[in-house]
Amino acid sequence: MDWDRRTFVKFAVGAVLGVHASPLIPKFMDDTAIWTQNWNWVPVPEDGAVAYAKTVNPHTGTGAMAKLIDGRVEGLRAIRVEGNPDHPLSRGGVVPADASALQLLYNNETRVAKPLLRNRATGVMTQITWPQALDLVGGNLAELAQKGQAHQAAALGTDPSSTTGQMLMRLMQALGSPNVAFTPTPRETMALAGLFMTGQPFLGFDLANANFIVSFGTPLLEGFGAPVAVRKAFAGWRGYPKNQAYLVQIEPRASVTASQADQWIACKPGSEGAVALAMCRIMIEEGVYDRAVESAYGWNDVDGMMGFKSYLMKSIDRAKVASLAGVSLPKLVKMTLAFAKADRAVAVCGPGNSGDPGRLYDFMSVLALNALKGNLGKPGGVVAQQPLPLKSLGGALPEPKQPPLAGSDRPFSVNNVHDLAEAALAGKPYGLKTLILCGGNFVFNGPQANLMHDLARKTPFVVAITPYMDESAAMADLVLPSTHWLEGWGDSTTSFGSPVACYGLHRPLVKAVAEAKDAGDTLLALAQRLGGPAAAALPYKNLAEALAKRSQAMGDFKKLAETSYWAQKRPAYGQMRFNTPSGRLELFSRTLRQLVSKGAGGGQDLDKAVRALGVKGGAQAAFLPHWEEPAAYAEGAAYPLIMQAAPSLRTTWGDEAITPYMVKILPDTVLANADKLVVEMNPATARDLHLYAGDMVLVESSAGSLTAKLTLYAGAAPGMVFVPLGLGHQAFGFQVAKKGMNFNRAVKVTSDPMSGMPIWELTGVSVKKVRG
Amino acid sequence: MRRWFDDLPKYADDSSWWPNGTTRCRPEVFLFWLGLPLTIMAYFGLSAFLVLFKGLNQTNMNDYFAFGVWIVVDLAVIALGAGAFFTSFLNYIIGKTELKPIVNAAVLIGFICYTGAILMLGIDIGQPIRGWFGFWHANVHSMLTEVMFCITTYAIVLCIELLPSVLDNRRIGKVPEFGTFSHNLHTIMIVFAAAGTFLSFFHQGSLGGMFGVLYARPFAYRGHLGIWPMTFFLFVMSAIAAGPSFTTMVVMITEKITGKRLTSHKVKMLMGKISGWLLLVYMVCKSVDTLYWAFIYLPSKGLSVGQMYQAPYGSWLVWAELGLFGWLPAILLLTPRVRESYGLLFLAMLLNCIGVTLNRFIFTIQSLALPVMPFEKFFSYLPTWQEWGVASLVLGHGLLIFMLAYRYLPIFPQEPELNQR
Amino acid sequence: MVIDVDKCTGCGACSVACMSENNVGVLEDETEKIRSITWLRVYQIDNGKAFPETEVAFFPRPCMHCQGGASGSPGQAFFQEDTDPQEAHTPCVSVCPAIATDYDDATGIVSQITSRCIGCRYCVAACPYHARYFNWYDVPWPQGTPRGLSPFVSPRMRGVVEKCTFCYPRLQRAKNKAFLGGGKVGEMDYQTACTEACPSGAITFGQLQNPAHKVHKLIQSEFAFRLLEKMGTNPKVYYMSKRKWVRMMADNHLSQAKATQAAASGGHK
Amino acid sequence: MATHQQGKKQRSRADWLLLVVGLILGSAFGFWITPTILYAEKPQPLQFNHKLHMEQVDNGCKSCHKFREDGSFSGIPGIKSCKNCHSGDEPLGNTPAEKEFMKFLKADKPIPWQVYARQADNVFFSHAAHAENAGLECTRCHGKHGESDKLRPYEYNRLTGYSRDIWGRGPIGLAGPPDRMKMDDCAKCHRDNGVNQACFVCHK
Repeated sequence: MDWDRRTFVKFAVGAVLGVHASPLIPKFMDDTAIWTQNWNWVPVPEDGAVAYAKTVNPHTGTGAMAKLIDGRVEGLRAIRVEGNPDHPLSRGGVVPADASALQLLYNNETRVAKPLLRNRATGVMTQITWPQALDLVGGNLAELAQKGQAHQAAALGTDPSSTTGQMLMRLMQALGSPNVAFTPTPRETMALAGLFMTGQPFLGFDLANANFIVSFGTPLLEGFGAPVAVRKAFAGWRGYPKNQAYLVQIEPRASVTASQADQWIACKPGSEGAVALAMCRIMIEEGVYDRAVESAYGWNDVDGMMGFKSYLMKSIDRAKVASLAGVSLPKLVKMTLAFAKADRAVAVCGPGNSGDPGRLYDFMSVLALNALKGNLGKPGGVVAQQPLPLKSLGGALPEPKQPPLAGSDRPFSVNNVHDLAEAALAGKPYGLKTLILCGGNFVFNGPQANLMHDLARKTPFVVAITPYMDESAAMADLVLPSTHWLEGWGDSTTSFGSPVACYGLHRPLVKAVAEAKDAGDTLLALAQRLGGPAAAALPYKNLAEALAKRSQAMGDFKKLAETSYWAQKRPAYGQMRFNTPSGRLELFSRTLRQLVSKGAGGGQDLDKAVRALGVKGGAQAAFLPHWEEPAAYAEGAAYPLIMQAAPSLRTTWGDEAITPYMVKILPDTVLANADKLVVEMNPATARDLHLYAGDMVLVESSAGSLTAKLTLYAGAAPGMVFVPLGLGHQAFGFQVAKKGMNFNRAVKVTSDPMSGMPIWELTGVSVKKVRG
Repeated sequence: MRRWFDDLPKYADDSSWWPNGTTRCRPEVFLFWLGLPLTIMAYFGLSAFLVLFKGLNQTNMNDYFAFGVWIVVDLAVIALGAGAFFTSFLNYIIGKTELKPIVNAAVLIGFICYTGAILMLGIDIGQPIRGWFGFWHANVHSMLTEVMFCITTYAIVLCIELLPSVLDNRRIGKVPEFGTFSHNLHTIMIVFAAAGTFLSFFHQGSLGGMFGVLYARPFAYRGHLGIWPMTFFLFVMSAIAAGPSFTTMVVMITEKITGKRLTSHKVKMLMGKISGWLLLVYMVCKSVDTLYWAFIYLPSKGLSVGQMYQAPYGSWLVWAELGLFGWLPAILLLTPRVRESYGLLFLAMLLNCIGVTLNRFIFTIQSLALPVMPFEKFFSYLPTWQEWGVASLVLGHGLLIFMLAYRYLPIFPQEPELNQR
Repeated sequence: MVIDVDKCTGCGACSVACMSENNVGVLEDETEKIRSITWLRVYQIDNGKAFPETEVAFFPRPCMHCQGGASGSPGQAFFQEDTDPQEAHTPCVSVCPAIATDYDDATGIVSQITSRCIGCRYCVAACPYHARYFNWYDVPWPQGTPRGLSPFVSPRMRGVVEKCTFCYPRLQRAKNKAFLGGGKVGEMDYQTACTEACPSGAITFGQLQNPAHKVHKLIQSEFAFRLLEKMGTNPKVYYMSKRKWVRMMADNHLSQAKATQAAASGGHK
Repeated sequence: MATHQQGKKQRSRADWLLLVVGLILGSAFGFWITPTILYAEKPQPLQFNHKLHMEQVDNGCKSCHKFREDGSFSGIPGIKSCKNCHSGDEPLGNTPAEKEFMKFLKADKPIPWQVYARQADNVFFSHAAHAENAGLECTRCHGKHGESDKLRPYEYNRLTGYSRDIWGRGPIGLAGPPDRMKMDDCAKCHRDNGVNQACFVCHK
C-alpha cells in the first residue's frame, strides 16, 4: 500500500466523515451560537427576594415605595421606586423625579463617598476622615464664637419645617448666629397671605372636591405643591362623556395646564392678580357673590382708609383690566359668572411658572375672590390645614445679639437665602466668614445663581453637606457626604396647597454609600464637637431619635417609619376660624397694618413707610388685596421682552437635580443638538426681531444671560421668551452635565412689595441672535 | 555585474497566463492600475473596521432610516447583477447562443455584485457574528430570509458558473484534472443555469417583496398576487431589464479602457434589444402600479400622492424614475438606430441602469422617510464617510476582480478574433 | 391598554417608570431622538392654531402590539383579498428573518428576544409607530449604576432591536404567584409599570376581550380610537379623547392631507 | 487514463480501509475534543452533602430551596437560610466541610457557589409553574442531585461560559432532561404537553 495522494484523500474523507459523526460540529455550532449571544460587558443583575418598603420622597412629597431585592451575593439593593398606593395624597402615582431617583442614589461618579477637603488654590480635593472634618468645621465655628463673630457664620438650608432644618436653626442660634436662611417657597407667601387675611398660616385648596377651578398663573400640572396629589385631583375632574369639573387656566402660555384646561384665558404676564380682582368686581356688580363677605373686616372703608369694595370700584375697571391683561371681556365675564354659579368653585394661586414663591398681593387677591365666592371652609374651596402635631426639638434658645443679615429692615421677614446672600455680599451690615450649605445646591438653584456663586466664592470658609458632588460641593472648602433619601433618615412636611396636613418620614432602606451620614447626624455631631450651648440645644444621639421625639404625637415611631406618613384624615370643613385681630375675615388686614405701623406712625409716615417697602399703591392700598405692576415691566427699553420659565416635571421642580432619565425624555423643544438649551418664542415676536427657528440667541437680563437655540411656538405669548428650568448642570456625570444652560443664571430676583420675598417670576430681557 | 532587480522583469512576466491569442498591458502598468482598487479597498477596510469595532453608530442610519445607503447599493448591485442569471438563462436554457460571447462577462459581473452585496450585508447588521441565525433559526415567512438563502446559494452557484472560466486559464487548464473538470462542468452548466435562474427569480422578487409586504408603510406597500406583493414582480422585471444593460455597459467601458474590441456589436445590440423589451414591459406594469397606488390605494389610507414626496425627496423623483430613466431608455433601446450607434446604445443603457438604481433608492430611503403618523416629523438622511467607505466595497473589489479576471481569464471568447491584426 | 389623552399631562412619569422597570440605559447624548431608546415615548401634538387658540396634547406611545389582520388590512388591494394569515399579521413579526420576535396568541403580546436578534432592522422599517429601537451604541453604565438594575429584565447589548413588552416579566411573576396560590392572575395582578406610575391615572391596562376588565368597557366608548387605524395594523393600544382635533390627529385623513403637506414643507425651509 | 484506472483497482481495498481508519480517528477526535478541550473545571468553595441534609429536614428539597411568598423561587439558599439550623457558634457535625463553612457563617459572608443549573440571563424559568402547577418532580430536571453525598466538580464551557449541565453530560447531547437543559428541551416538553411556546413564556 502506497501512501499517496489518493490514499490520503480517502483517509481525509474518512476523517472528515468521522468528525461529522461525532458531536463536534453541531456542538461547536451550537456553542458558537450561544457565544455570540454573550456580551460580557452587559451587566447581569442579580436575582433575589423582592420586598417593598414604603417611604416618602421629601423633594416631591410623593408617597413612594422602594422595590428592594435581596441578592444572595450582592445583598440588599433598591431596583425601583414606585408609588405607594396607600398614601392618601399620591395614591400610587409618581412623577419622573421619583421614578428615576435611583439614578442619583447609585452613581459612584456623582456621589460623595467620604469627607473631602478642597484646596482653593489648586482646586484639588483630598479625602479626610470624619473626625478631621468635624474638627475643621467645629474649630472654625468655635473660633468665631470665641471672637464674638458667631453672626458671621451663616447656614443655608432647604426646608425650615423639616427636622434637619429645625436642627440647623437651633445649632446656629445656640452658636449665636442669627443667620439661617432657607429656600423661599410659596408656602411662606401663602402663610403671610393667610395670616393677614384669615389669621391662618396653613391654607390649602380642596382641589379634589372642586368642580370649577380657576388657576391664576400657577402651573397646576407642571409642578404645584405635591405634583402627584394635584394630578390625582385633576384625574377626578376629567370624565366621559362630560368632564366632572371645569378648569380655567389664566396664564400667558399654552402650557400643559392651559391645554388640558377646559378654558385657557391667555393673559399678559403678571396680570393674573388684576384678573382675579376684575372677577371680584364683576361678581359684585352682577350681584353674584356670597353676601357673607360683606361682614368681613375691610369690606367697607375702615378708619378713613379705603375698604376692599371701594378699592375695586375705584381702581378695578373690568374693561380696563381686560385690555391691560389682554383678555376678552365677554369671555372673562362669562367665565366669572360660571365661577360664581358653580357649586364648588375655587380660585387657586401658587408658585409662578418660574418656581418663585408668588406675589403676596396676588395671593391676597385670589383669597379675596374665594371669599367672595364664599367657599372658605367649604368642600371644594379654601380650607385651613390642621397644624402638624410636631413637637419642638427643645426649649427656646436665646436670641442672637446681632441683627440678621437679611430682612432686619422689614416689619416681618422670612429669612431666605437670596436676601441673606445679597446682604452678605454687600457687607451690610456685615460680611460672612463661614458658610454652611446644608443640601439645596444653592450655587445652581440660586434663585439668582450668579449671586449664590459669588457668595460661595467670596466667603472664606464654605462647608457643603450634600449627597452629591454638585455645583455647590465643587465650590466648597469642605464637602461632607450626606445620605440620599433612600438610605437615610429625614422628614418632610405638608406640601404647598394641600387641603390636609401631611407628614412624610423616610428611613434608611439600603446601605448608605461609604461614609455618608444623614445631614441631621452631621449637625448633631457638630453640636457635640462644639459642646456647650450647641450640644445642649441638640441633645440627641442621632437624627432618628430627634425624629422620634418630634413626631411623638403621631404614634409609635417604628410603625410611623414603616407607614412612612401621617396625614390628616379629611379636610377641615366648616366655618373657618379667623384668628385675626377682628376675629373676622379681613379684606383690610389689620395685622399687616399693625406690623407696619409698629415702625412708623400714622398718616404721612405710614404712607412713606409703606412705599419704602415697595408698595407703589401707598398706604391706601397696602393693606388690601390689590394689584401692582410687576417690576419686570419697568426694566426699560434695554430689556424689551419678558422672560418666564416653562416648567415641566421632565426637568425639575425643587432642589433635587434632574436625572439622566429625565434628560433622556426631554423633547427637542427643550434640549437639542446634544447640549443646546431651547427657548420658546411666538412666531410673530421672532419675526419682529428678525429671528428664525433654530437661531442661536443670547437672552440677557440685567442680572445675567444665557445662550440658547430658538424654537417658535404659537402657544407662547407675544413679547415673551420662555426658558426651560433646571438644565445646565456642570455636575452629575456625563449623562446630565453640560446640557443646556441654567435659567437661574439669567434670572433677576426682585423684592416682592411688602413681604420682601424674593420673586423672579418675570425678568426683563433682550434677545438677540448670536453665532453658534 | 547583474543587479538584483535585473531579473525582475523575468519574474514579473505573466504573459504565459494571459488568455490565448490576447495581449495585455505590461505588468508594471497593470500593477500601477491595481493601486486604484486597492486604495478603495483600504478605504473600505478602515470604514468596515470602525463599523464593526465601534458599532453602527458610525453610520448616519437611525431608528427612522433603519436602512441606508448600504441597502440601496445592495439592492442596486443585485439588480444590476441580474444580467448574470438572465443571460445564462437565455443562453443555456432558451438557447440564445448568440449571447455566448457575453455570458462569461455577465457571470463575472454577477459574481462581483453578489459577493459584494453579501459582504456589505454582513457589515450592515448590528450583530455580524449572529448573521448566520437567519439560516440557523430561519423564519420562513420573512422575505428577508428568502433573500438571505437565495443570495447565498446563488452566490455559490455563481462561483460554480465562474469556475470554468478560471479553469480555462491557459496555465491552469494545462493541469489535466482541471481540464477534465472544466469540461465536465461545461456540459452540466445548464443545471446551474437553471438553478441560478430559479434562485435569482426568487431573491430578486423577494427583495422587492421585502418592501411590498410592509403593509403599515403606505409608501412601499403594494397589493398581492398570490402570496407575493406586486413589488415582487416589478423588482424581477426591472432587474432583468437592467441586468443585461449593465453587463453590456461594463463590457463597453472595458473596451474603451483597454482599447480592444471584446464582443461584436451585434451581441451588444441584442443585449440592448432584450433590455429594451423587458424595460418596456416593466414600464407598463410599473406605470399601472404607480397609478393604482397613487389614486386608489393611497386615498384609501387617507393619504395623497403629494404627501409622499416631500423635500428633499420631492416629486421630481417620480418624473426622473418613470420618465427620464424609465420610458426614455425603453424607447431608445427599442429604436434600432439607437442600438446601432455605440454611443447612443451606451447612453440608453446607462439611463436604464440609473433608473433601476433610483428605483431601489426610492424604495429604500423614501419608504422610510415618509412619516406614517401624522404628527411625526419628516427626516432626511445623508450617509457618513464610513458608510460610503463600506458602500465602495463593490466598486473596489469589483474593479480588482474584474481587472484580474480580464487579464488572466478567457472571459471574452471573441476577443482574439475581433482583435486580429 | 387604553390611554386617556384628556388626562395625560405629558409629565413623562410613564416613560421614566418604563425605563427603570426595563433597564434602559442613558447615553451621553440623548437629544438625537431618532436614536434615543424610549420604549414608551410621549409625543406632543398641537392643534396648529395661532396664539391664543393653541392647544397641546400628548400621545404616550408604547409598542402597539399589533395583531394585524382586521378590517382595513393589507389585502384590500389590487388582485385579491390577502388570505395568508402570516401576511395579515403583526407588521414587524412576519418580517424578522431569525424569529427574534413573535406574536403570542395567548396574550396578544409581541415579544422581542434580543439575544436572538441579528440587528437587521427590518422590523424597525416595518413599524409605522417607531416603537422599535435599535441599540446604536453600547450602553454606558456609570460606575455603581448597575446596582439599581432590575433582575427581571435582561439588559441588552449593542446592535440589537428592543421595544416595549407590556412589562411581560410582570405577568411572569404574577403567574408565579398564582401558581403557588392556586388562583388566577387577576386584572390588578398584572399591570404595566407605566400604568402604575401615571399620576393622573390616564393609562388603563387589562384584557381587551375580557368583559370583566375595565379596558373592555372603555374601548366601546365613542371617544376611543387607535393610531393609524386605516393601516390595518389592529393595535392593542387605544386612546380616548373628547377633543375632535386630537382624534383626527391619530390617523391620516385626505381632508387634512393638504394642510399637513403645507406644514411639512413650511417647516423644512 | 488507463493507468489511472489500473492503479485504482490495485489499491482499492487498502484505500477503503484507510477511509475507515480515518473515520474512526476523526470521530474519536471529535468525541475527545468535545468534552475534554471544551470544558474546564472550577472548584466549589465548599463541599456539601445533600444526602446528609435531606435526612435532617422534613420537607425534601423545598426545605431549603424554597418558594417565596410571591411565587418566586429562592434557588440556592443564602447564608441566612443556613443559620436557621446552624444557629450556634459550634458546628453541628464534625466534617471538615462544615468547619470550612463555619468561617463563612461567622463572617456572614455569602458562599460563592457555582450553580450547576444556571441558565442565561435572558431566561425566565418559573419553578412555580413546573414544580407546583405542573407537579413535576425536582428530579425531572435536576436528576438525583439531592441524593448525592458530595458536590461533583463544576464544569463550564470555555466558549460560552455556561455550566456543562445545560448541554448535558451525554456525549451526543441529545438526552433531554435531566441530563440536558437546553431551550430545545424546554420547547419539546412544552410542545408535547400543549403548553404555550411563545418566546416570552420563558424569556425576559
